[in-house]
Amino acid sequence: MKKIINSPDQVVDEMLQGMVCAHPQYVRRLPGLSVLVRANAPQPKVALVSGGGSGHEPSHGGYVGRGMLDAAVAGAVFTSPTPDQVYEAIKAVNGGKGVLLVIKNYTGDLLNFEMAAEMAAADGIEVEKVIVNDDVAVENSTWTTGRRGIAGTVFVHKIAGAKAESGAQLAEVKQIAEKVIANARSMGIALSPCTVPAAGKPSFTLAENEMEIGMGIHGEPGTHRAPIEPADKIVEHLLDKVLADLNPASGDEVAVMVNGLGGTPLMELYIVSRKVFNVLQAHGLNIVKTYVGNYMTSLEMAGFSVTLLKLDGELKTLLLAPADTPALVQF
Amino acid sequence: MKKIINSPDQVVDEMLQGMVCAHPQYVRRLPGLSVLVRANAPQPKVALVSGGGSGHEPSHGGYVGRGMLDAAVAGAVFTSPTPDQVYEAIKAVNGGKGVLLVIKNYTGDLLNFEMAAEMAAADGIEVEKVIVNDDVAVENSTWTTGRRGIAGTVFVHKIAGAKAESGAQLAEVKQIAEKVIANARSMGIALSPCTVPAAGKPSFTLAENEMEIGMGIHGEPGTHRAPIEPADKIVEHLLDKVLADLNPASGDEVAVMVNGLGGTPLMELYIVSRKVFNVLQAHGLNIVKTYVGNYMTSLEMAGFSVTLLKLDGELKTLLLAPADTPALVQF
Amino acid sequence: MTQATVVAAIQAVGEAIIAQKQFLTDLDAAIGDADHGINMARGFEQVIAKLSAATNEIGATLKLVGMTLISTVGGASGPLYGTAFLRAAAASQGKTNLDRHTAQAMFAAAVNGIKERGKATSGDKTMLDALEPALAAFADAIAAGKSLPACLDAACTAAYGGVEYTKTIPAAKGRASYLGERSIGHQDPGATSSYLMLKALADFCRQTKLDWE
Amino acid sequence: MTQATVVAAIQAVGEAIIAQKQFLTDLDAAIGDADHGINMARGFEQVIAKLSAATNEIGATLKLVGMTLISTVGGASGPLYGTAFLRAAAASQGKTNLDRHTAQAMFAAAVNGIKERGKATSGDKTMLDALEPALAAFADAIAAGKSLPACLDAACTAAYGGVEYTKTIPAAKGRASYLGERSIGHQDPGATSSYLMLKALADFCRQTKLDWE
Ligand SMILES: Nc1ncnc2c1ncn2[C@@H]1O[C@H](COP(=O)(O)OP(=O)(O)O)[C@@H](O)[C@H]1O
Ligand SMILES: Nc1ncnc2c1ncn2[C@@H]1O[C@H](COP(=O)(O)OP(=O)(O)O)[C@@H](O)[C@H]1O
Ligand SMILES: [Mg+2]
Ligand SMILES: [Mg+2]
Ligand SMILES: [Mg+2]
Ligand SMILES: [Mg+2]
Repeated sequence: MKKIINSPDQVVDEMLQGMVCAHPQYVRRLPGLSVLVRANAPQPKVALVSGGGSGHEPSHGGYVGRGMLDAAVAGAVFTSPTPDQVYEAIKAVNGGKGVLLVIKNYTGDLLNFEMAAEMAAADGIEVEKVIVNDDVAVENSTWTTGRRGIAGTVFVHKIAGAKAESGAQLAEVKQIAEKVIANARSMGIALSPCTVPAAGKPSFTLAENEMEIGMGIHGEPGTHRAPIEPADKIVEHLLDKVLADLNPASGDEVAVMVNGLGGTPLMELYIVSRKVFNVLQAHGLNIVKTYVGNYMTSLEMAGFSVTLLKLDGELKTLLLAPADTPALVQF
Repeated sequence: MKKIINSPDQVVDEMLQGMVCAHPQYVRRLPGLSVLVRANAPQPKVALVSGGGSGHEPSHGGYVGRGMLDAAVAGAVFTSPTPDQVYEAIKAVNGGKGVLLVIKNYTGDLLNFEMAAEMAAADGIEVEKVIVNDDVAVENSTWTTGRRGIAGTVFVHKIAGAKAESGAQLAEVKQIAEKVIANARSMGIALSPCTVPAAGKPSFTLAENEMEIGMGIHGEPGTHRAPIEPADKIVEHLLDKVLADLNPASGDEVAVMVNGLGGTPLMELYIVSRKVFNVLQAHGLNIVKTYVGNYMTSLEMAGFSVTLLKLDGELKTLLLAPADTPALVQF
Repeated sequence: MTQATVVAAIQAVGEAIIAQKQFLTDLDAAIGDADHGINMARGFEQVIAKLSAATNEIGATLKLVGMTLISTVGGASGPLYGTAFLRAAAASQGKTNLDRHTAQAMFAAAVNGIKERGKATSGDKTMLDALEPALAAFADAIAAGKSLPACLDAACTAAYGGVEYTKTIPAAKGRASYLGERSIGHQDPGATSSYLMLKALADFCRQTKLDWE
Repeated sequence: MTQATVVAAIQAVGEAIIAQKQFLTDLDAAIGDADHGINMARGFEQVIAKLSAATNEIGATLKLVGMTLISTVGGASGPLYGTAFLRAAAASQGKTNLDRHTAQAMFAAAVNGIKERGKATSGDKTMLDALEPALAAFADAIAAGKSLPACLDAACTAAYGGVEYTKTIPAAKGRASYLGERSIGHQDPGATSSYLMLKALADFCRQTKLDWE
């Protein structure tokens, strides 16, 4: 395991320290906890709390700031944070207008955030939750746990964050978050695994010519393996699934995220972006904004995901609204 | 070689296409050339032209936009662009107030940019150049080519870009760029090599417990190899060299860049940032701003560099001035 | 079983889990995210550290275990095992010594807590596939008047069978469910940790020659 | 040497470089950035593609080669070799047939162009360590009245010696200079490509039985 760390046990704590050292204008840490809150929280607005296992940086602490999150709760690497941590985050950022929890659809995240919500509700804090499930690699089904939440979560942070910043009520912020979730679909592939520091070895192996299709963001295996194909073919395959599920109409406006998993050069992400653009254009879609970079990563995994978000007027305005956070700034 | 590409010959062209597809509001491409210019170039201001081999993304096209570059010229991977390309870039962005070339100190970049400057000068265009040489790993010496230019280049783009945006004259923009260069020092290490697509295999190998100290950003070997150490020890070693060379006084204001080489998780960069902060604070330095992320990469190389920039009032104001480009946005 | 015995038993269970950290993590690597052993070991390390602070009420001790697991394990298993211990604590409220009926009620409450929190049922390839048969076997053995070690052995054998059974089915709950049919052939990490905990408890009772009073 | 011969000779030189693409890249990997062969092959592929458009003036043909190398090779070697061909072109201005004096003047102008552009001298571990001794040996052989193949053989032998010499010294110019003493033991990629070009030219002259006229 080659990592620039001090000790596997300390990675989350030292990372959070580093984020505060680097971005004191944006975030502060709740003492003794793995929680980053806006430097000047609580705000007199609906508060957004997100989080999950660590290893997805800049998710989630990187999105704490104006126009996005009020708090991010960091679990151990790839492990949901515990309810007590989420509970403290909720209490710290509640500005009296209630708190929306943005949860990715994993059993662990759900159980821990739900327990925290119960604890906060017992204190009389208004808490609502939305569950992000954008990953079309994993089919929805009544008898399984449904689709996973991956990079589409960043769009939820951005748009619900802008709505909350505008002074909207909790129910309105929840509603717009659910609209984002209903209109966001993603899928990804991986070329190489990643190593959880405490595990010390890669969580799976891939042959020199193999890729894993439908890769999750926790090193959990995808839907199947296939020989590596040219970038354009991979994009076609991913967009086939994404478009079939989202089913946008010609003329629709969309936003795109080409997300690197941590170890993929930006050069490759732009090569992917080119093909994504061409395919979407051929479908008659109108691309309003494209994000290219590492937004929801899996440590040093090589690979990428593509997220498509179908926009309406309201979603578009909120997507394009200003944001000022460590990892996403826009005028 | 595991890469998400279509063909090694097409990587630069397709990447540039992808950048234009993703960021039409920021950049357009000079037809038939590997040059990205500001979407609405030329501007009625001193123009900044930078560039170099590809593979350092988001350098350099990612910094084209308001408050930074007017054009970025992309060579083949790790190979300086040719004079004809640089020449066309100069012509396209010259708004009548002259053009400043930002060149990293490599023989290839120097020779090609200088030939282009001669061609443009022959057309009557006022062209000046600055040569960035921030890498303290490589000692300066009269009989060698001097220090290399690495991540400190981004500070030159940012600050000289802000100066140009303010309406300054060519001589003033050049002067401030030289002030940045005089006050910026960097050094990096690598844990793993990268593979130039056309070469198809890593340009060097490192054992499972080895790191390369003073690594260049082109896969060129560093000064020496050593067993991997804890992050804190590595940072101490790098900052020893950087601080010895820059020699800031207690109470000085500085800016910091913790730069990932492409394959390093952001988690590790923040662990590094924490120690950088602690060491600088122990030196009595006043950290005005810290950038953490992939700013000047080497394809998928794992590793990082630390850049320190000593500020005065003018440099600080220009560093903190707004910028709006694909890879660096700040209010 | 007295309070002191409960503390010692939990310590033995915790040590068994910590000893199998790598094994449980490797199982999770195959069909999950390679952290089950790390999560559980982190939790039980804290549990063991806190056991000395346990009061002399069994219910309070078990609540401490549950709260500690909830606040240190994370993931899916943390709230589930944590809830199990909290429910067992509630079922033993006020007891300073455990009889066979209390023991059965505690086990049942624990399994029920896991079902309520996680909304899974038998056959979903989770810890329940070890725990539900184990509970049934335990109840049967008690009804048959068996000794404590014999009851726990019956539970272990059933749990082991449940672990083996998880190899034959696709996961319908938890992270492994994303794999669909590809999860077949792998045993469930959570079912395995459940079995290991029961096994550690049985070994502890046998070694310390415990029996129903 | 007539224009047609010059075109054929350049083609032969280009093919030799393209054939050694991997070898030159590997040499550059050891002490540089692993692209010298890729750069040179890219340039000479374009040169060969454009040769058919060459006019019947030798100088114009060499200028086309120089301009093409400058606009396609990049890196350090592109401007240097490009300048060399441009200077050779200037030195052959107006010629339709090359005599030994013109040939020597062209070679000298090319080497001088590289020195002016790159500001390196002998012993810096660059292409000049192959080219300067080659030029001296070529001039000596001409002065001694040797045949064209013999003159080129002398140049090649000297260039080969220069390549071997680069193994013994640290680099003071170009990317390899960053390695300091660590560059000792490795031969310089640019010196090697210079030798390979001279060798290809010598082989071409021998095979086509060319000599001074
Ligand atoms: N809904 C559920 N009900 C019961 N047990 C579950 C459920 N979901 C997951 N599990 C159990 O949790 C185990 C995984 O735990 P762990 O790896 O610690 O958490 P995570 O999956 O969040 O990484 C699975 O092997 C399974 O036995
Ligand atoms: N200043 C110089 N003068 C002469 N030759 C040089 C100089 N700098 C570099 N070279 C030559 O260029 C070669 C490297 O070329 P290449 O790899 O194509 O360019 P780059 O170093 O820019 O990647 C070196 O091996 C050396 O022979
Ligand atoms: Mg987990
Ligand atoms: Mg090069
Ligand atoms: Mg797990
Ligand atoms: Mg080179």
